[in-house]
Amino acid sequence: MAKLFAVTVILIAIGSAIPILMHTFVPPVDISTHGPLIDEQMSETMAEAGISFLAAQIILGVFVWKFSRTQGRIGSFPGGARGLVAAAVILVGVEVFALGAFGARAWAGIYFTAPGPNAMRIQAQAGQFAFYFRYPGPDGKFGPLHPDLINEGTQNFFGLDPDHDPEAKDDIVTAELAVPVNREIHLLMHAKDVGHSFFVRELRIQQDFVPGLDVSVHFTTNKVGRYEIVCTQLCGLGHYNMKAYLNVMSQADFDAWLKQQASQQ
Amino acid sequence: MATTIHEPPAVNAIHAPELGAGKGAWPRNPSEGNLRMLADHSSGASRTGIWVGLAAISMTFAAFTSALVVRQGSALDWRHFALPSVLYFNTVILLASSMTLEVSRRRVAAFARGFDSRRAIPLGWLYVTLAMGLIFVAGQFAAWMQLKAQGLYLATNPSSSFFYVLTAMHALHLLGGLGGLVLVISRLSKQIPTLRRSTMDTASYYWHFMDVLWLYLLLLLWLKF
Amino acid sequence: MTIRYKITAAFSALVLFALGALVLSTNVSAAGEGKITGTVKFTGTPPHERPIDMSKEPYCQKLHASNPVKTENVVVGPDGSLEWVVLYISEGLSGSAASAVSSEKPKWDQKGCQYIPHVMALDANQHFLVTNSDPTSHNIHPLPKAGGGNNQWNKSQPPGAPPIDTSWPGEEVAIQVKCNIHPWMHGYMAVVKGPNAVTDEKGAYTISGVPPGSYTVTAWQETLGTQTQKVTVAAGKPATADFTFKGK
Amino acid sequence: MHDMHVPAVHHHAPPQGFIRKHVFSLDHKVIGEQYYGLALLAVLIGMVLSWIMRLHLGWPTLSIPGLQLLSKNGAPGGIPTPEYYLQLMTMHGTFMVFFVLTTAPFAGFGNYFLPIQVGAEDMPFPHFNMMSFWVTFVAFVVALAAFFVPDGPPLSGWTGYAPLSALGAVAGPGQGLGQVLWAASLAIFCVGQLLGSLNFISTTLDMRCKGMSMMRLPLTVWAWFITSAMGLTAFAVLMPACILLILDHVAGTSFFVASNLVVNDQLQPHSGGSTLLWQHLFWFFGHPEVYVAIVPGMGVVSHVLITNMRRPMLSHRVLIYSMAALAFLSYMVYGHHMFVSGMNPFSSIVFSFPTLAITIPSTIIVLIWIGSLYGAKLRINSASLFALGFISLFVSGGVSGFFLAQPSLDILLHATYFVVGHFHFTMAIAAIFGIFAGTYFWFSKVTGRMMNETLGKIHFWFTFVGAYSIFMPFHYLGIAGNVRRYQAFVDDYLQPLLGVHKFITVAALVTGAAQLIFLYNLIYSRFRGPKAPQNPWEATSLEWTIPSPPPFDNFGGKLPVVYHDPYQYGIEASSGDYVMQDSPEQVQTVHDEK
Repeated sequence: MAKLFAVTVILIAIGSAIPILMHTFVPPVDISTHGPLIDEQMSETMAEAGISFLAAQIILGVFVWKFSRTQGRIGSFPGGARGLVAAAVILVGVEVFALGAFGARAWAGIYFTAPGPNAMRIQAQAGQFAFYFRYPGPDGKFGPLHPDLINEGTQNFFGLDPDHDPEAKDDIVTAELAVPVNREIHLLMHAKDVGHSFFVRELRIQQDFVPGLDVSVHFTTNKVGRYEIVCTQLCGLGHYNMKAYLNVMSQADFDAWLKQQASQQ
Repeated sequence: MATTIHEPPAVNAIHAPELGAGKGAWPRNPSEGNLRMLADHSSGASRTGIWVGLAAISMTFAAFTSALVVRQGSALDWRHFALPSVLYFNTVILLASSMTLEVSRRRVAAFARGFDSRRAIPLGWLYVTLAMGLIFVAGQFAAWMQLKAQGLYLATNPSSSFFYVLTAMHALHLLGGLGGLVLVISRLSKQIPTLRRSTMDTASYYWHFMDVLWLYLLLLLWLKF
Repeated sequence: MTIRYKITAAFSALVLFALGALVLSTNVSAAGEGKITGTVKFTGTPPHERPIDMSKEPYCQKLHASNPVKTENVVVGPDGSLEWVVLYISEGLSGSAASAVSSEKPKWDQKGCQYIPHVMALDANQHFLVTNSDPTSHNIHPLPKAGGGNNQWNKSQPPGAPPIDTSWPGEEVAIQVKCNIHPWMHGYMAVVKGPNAVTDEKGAYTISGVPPGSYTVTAWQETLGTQTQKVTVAAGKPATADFTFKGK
Repeated sequence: MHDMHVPAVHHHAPPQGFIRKHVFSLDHKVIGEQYYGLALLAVLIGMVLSWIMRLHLGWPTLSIPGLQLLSKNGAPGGIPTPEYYLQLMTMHGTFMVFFVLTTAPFAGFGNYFLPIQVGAEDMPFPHFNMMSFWVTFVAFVVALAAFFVPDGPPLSGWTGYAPLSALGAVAGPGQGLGQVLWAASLAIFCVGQLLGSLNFISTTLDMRCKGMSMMRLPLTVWAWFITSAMGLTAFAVLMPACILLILDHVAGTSFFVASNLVVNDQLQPHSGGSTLLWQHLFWFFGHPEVYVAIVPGMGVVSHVLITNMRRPMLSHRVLIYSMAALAFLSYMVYGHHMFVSGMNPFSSIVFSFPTLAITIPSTIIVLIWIGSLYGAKLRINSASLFALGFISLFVSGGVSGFFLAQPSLDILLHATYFVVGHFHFTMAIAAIFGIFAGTYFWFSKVTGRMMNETLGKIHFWFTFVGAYSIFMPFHYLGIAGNVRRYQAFVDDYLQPLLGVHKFITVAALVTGAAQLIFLYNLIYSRFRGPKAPQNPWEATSLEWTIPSPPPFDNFGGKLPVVYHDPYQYGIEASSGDYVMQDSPEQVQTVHDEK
């Protein structure tokens, strides 16, 4: 039975590693300028975690195979507890802190930098159970929000009052997030009701919408295409179907799109 | 050796403290119920227990405090209001009750050691303590009435919400202390008193702690309101 | 034996006859001669109806790809006719005409991420069926006002689920119905007492089953509010009441 | 041999009558069994809920036979609605975390064996102990009641994030009364666990028998002791959080609900509350709670392994210190649940390092376990197989922690199935393996009968392979970007992953069904199993010095005296290769390796 256990553990360990080594399951291709650091961090962590995982499982299996016996004297691991503790502290300590430090660098690259002065500002609003986006229009200013005016039946998702607020007049509200490629976007995130999250796998961005607290992210895309925006913070019964699309376009396409959207307001 | 789960244990009536194996001792109540037999071996377990319990209560109020601090900082809607003046009267009463309880505890100890044979004195002080505890709770209730009269309800403002929550939680814990006092009184006033020293001590630690906790809360309220 | 049999038979016949008479009489008075008809018009500039972007639900988006759905707050025909106006008798009804509950079970369908119909008029306690014709889940979330006798509810209907059969106990004009999964979906259920109607795409309506008498007819439109008119229904002669809502 | 025992006087009389013996019992052993029974009931409910969820995920349009009878609204025609799925998910998490993973390994085994292993007749506060169970039971009933209120249980997940959980019925089905019941249940549960922890700590510190120094305590006692210290602090924080949440619901306060929130086009009457406050309070409890679930399992596994390896761990002390370090660090890492929550990004880095650092004590524990196998004389039985399985699963769950500890990778993996796989491996399945190991090990002590070893081993193989088949693919799904808490995968991106979900569902059904073997073994052996000897595993700790089942006052009116460290195996003594803790026999003892 001990041998069966050993073989099973080792087979499970190797079997578990195969889909990873074969790249059967991988995140979709990155379209952001900050993503490569994350991807690199991911593969380094995968390597270290994978080696630790395989080593631990295989050694466990081998020891169980070898020491499930009734004869012989009780022996002790060479190096003893002290050696193991030293190994854990030094090897694992160094490993994880190195990961932590490099990871912190990748994190800092996204979160500790301010958006550039030319970043295009777009507001994203999350509500049960859809995202809506707002472009400031030609005046470059967002009209103020009046939560009491929100009426989804009349498509006033943000609670704008264009009759009284001149800045709101040219605001363009859309259901998809179109952005020009290679342009820095400063996304202002506003939650309408409960907590939501903005996750675009290809963009390597995941950020919660916090009710009562407006947060923002900034990013630059580098590939034209249409990508899914999904909600990753449980927000209610329609959570599974809360999504929108990120449409990365060439500047010309974007301009045309924006013009068309403006005509429909 | 016993073999079934429900066989009564072999009760050995000897309970000399030195057999209690140091820390593992259980306070044995003398079967004849003579309080003087209790002498001075209060239980380690109940002492540990009360400290652990107080640590948990402290943690709960620490959580309330941090909630208060975070909530006050999360929006600009914190309305400051003058604390109801009856609170200061309540504070004095509660502090005084701690003192009367301490007097009573010493008297119980003296009684237990045989220096004094009158049970009525510690009992009297205990009743005074109990009465003051009840006055405190009534006083807190009066404080709520005072706020209500000012139009400050539980949901009026975060400051009033926290006021009610903190005082109510404290009063609730204090009621537990009152229960402890009632237990002490009933055990002491039995024809053959069955009060254990550890029970007395535990009840008074708890009571003093309620006192300290109240002072802390008052300071917090005073600083934040 | 035979006598008892005959008595029983005679008694049964009597009971049946009485019952039949009762049923018929109420039918006669309710479904009777009287009718109120008319059309509802809109003058002025109709508000801009925005096209709805359904990209969140690809099925619905594809369905309406050639002809995007627009908001239905004020649906005005080319000749100024106003659709989706609820008409009901707000005053003057009495007796069985007021308390009669239509036995018809209207359908409130969710199709192509829209409510079909957009506005529905119902008697209090009249049963209706909520169905889902889409291959996606909708949640039906009517929002009656608190204290009006109706309770808010919120239920999802996955594709293939059986229809929801329910009714509203209290009168209310009108209960907004939402789908939170598709926030653009909204409609109204007007719960009234007695006969009622909703205008069609030509702005026309017919309230039938009105017993002769004098009444106040109320027209309700979701964004334009209400208007009333007094009408008199004579036996065998439909009364007419036309309404005109003014835009800004 | 036992002539040195100290006479003891039990502080509460032996119970009379069925109610006092089996229902409102003061006996720590009965209370332990009650906790175990409650956990068994809760785990069965939780498992059925997970089956429904899994079936729906694998076959979204499948009408599950009979489900419409369970909830007409939740599953019209047998197809779970989106809200019903989330409600089941919430209750699955709540039942499993609180009423299984906290009650069985900690309150269940701990109550039964902690007083015996320290050489005490009972806990010092038996009335508190009884209250602890019954309060927990009330909490369970209150949570269960949420199924029977009109809108059903809450759908906000076991984490109950505000403001979804604080807005009331407008926020969704179950968010009204159901959510209030949920919060009330948790608050009540906290009271029960605080009373229990109080007893555990006092017993360990003050009820040890003569000769039982702290370092002579078995690793199980240490694990329970450390756990109760954690539980005491953690539950003391969850309770206020739940009270504030209930007030937001019923009293209209705004602790967690921010201003200007609009639900269903209606402006909500709350203002100024802090969304993140709930998350901070919840995770300050929530992360230690993970260790409340797993540390008792570590204790049990160490205890079982040592007995079956016939040698002590390489270092007793290092294991204890490492478990204590885990407990300590667990308070400093909770922020890793909130990397993308909108918390200050600088805090994410601050929380990231202790989270990575927690790998070190975890690694030490695993290395000590594996290293101690070297040179052992391992006995394979159901208990030791589950203990070895625990190690394997804990390693698998642990390495995925490398990813989640890093905020930059959390961007990709947060709220995906990767997280679900991670915590199911560590706190759920590993902890449950600990429960199984403990059950197979101690069953004979509790009942006086042996469990069937063959059935036990069959149970192990199904469960071990099954656990990997279910939870390893979760990680792959997560890496591929499969978001969790979705009742159906409507987006095109996730469609190709449906096959994996089907595989997981089948694995979950088979593994779940295999638990019936365990249940049968448990019940059959309870009544028909062969009579057990007093010490079938040739173990050394005090529970094996007394009859099976133990008498009412544990040591038969006496208190033991302890002469040895807890795990004197691999030596030469008159009884064989081990010496009991209470044996006065002088032996060449095994010392901790320095």
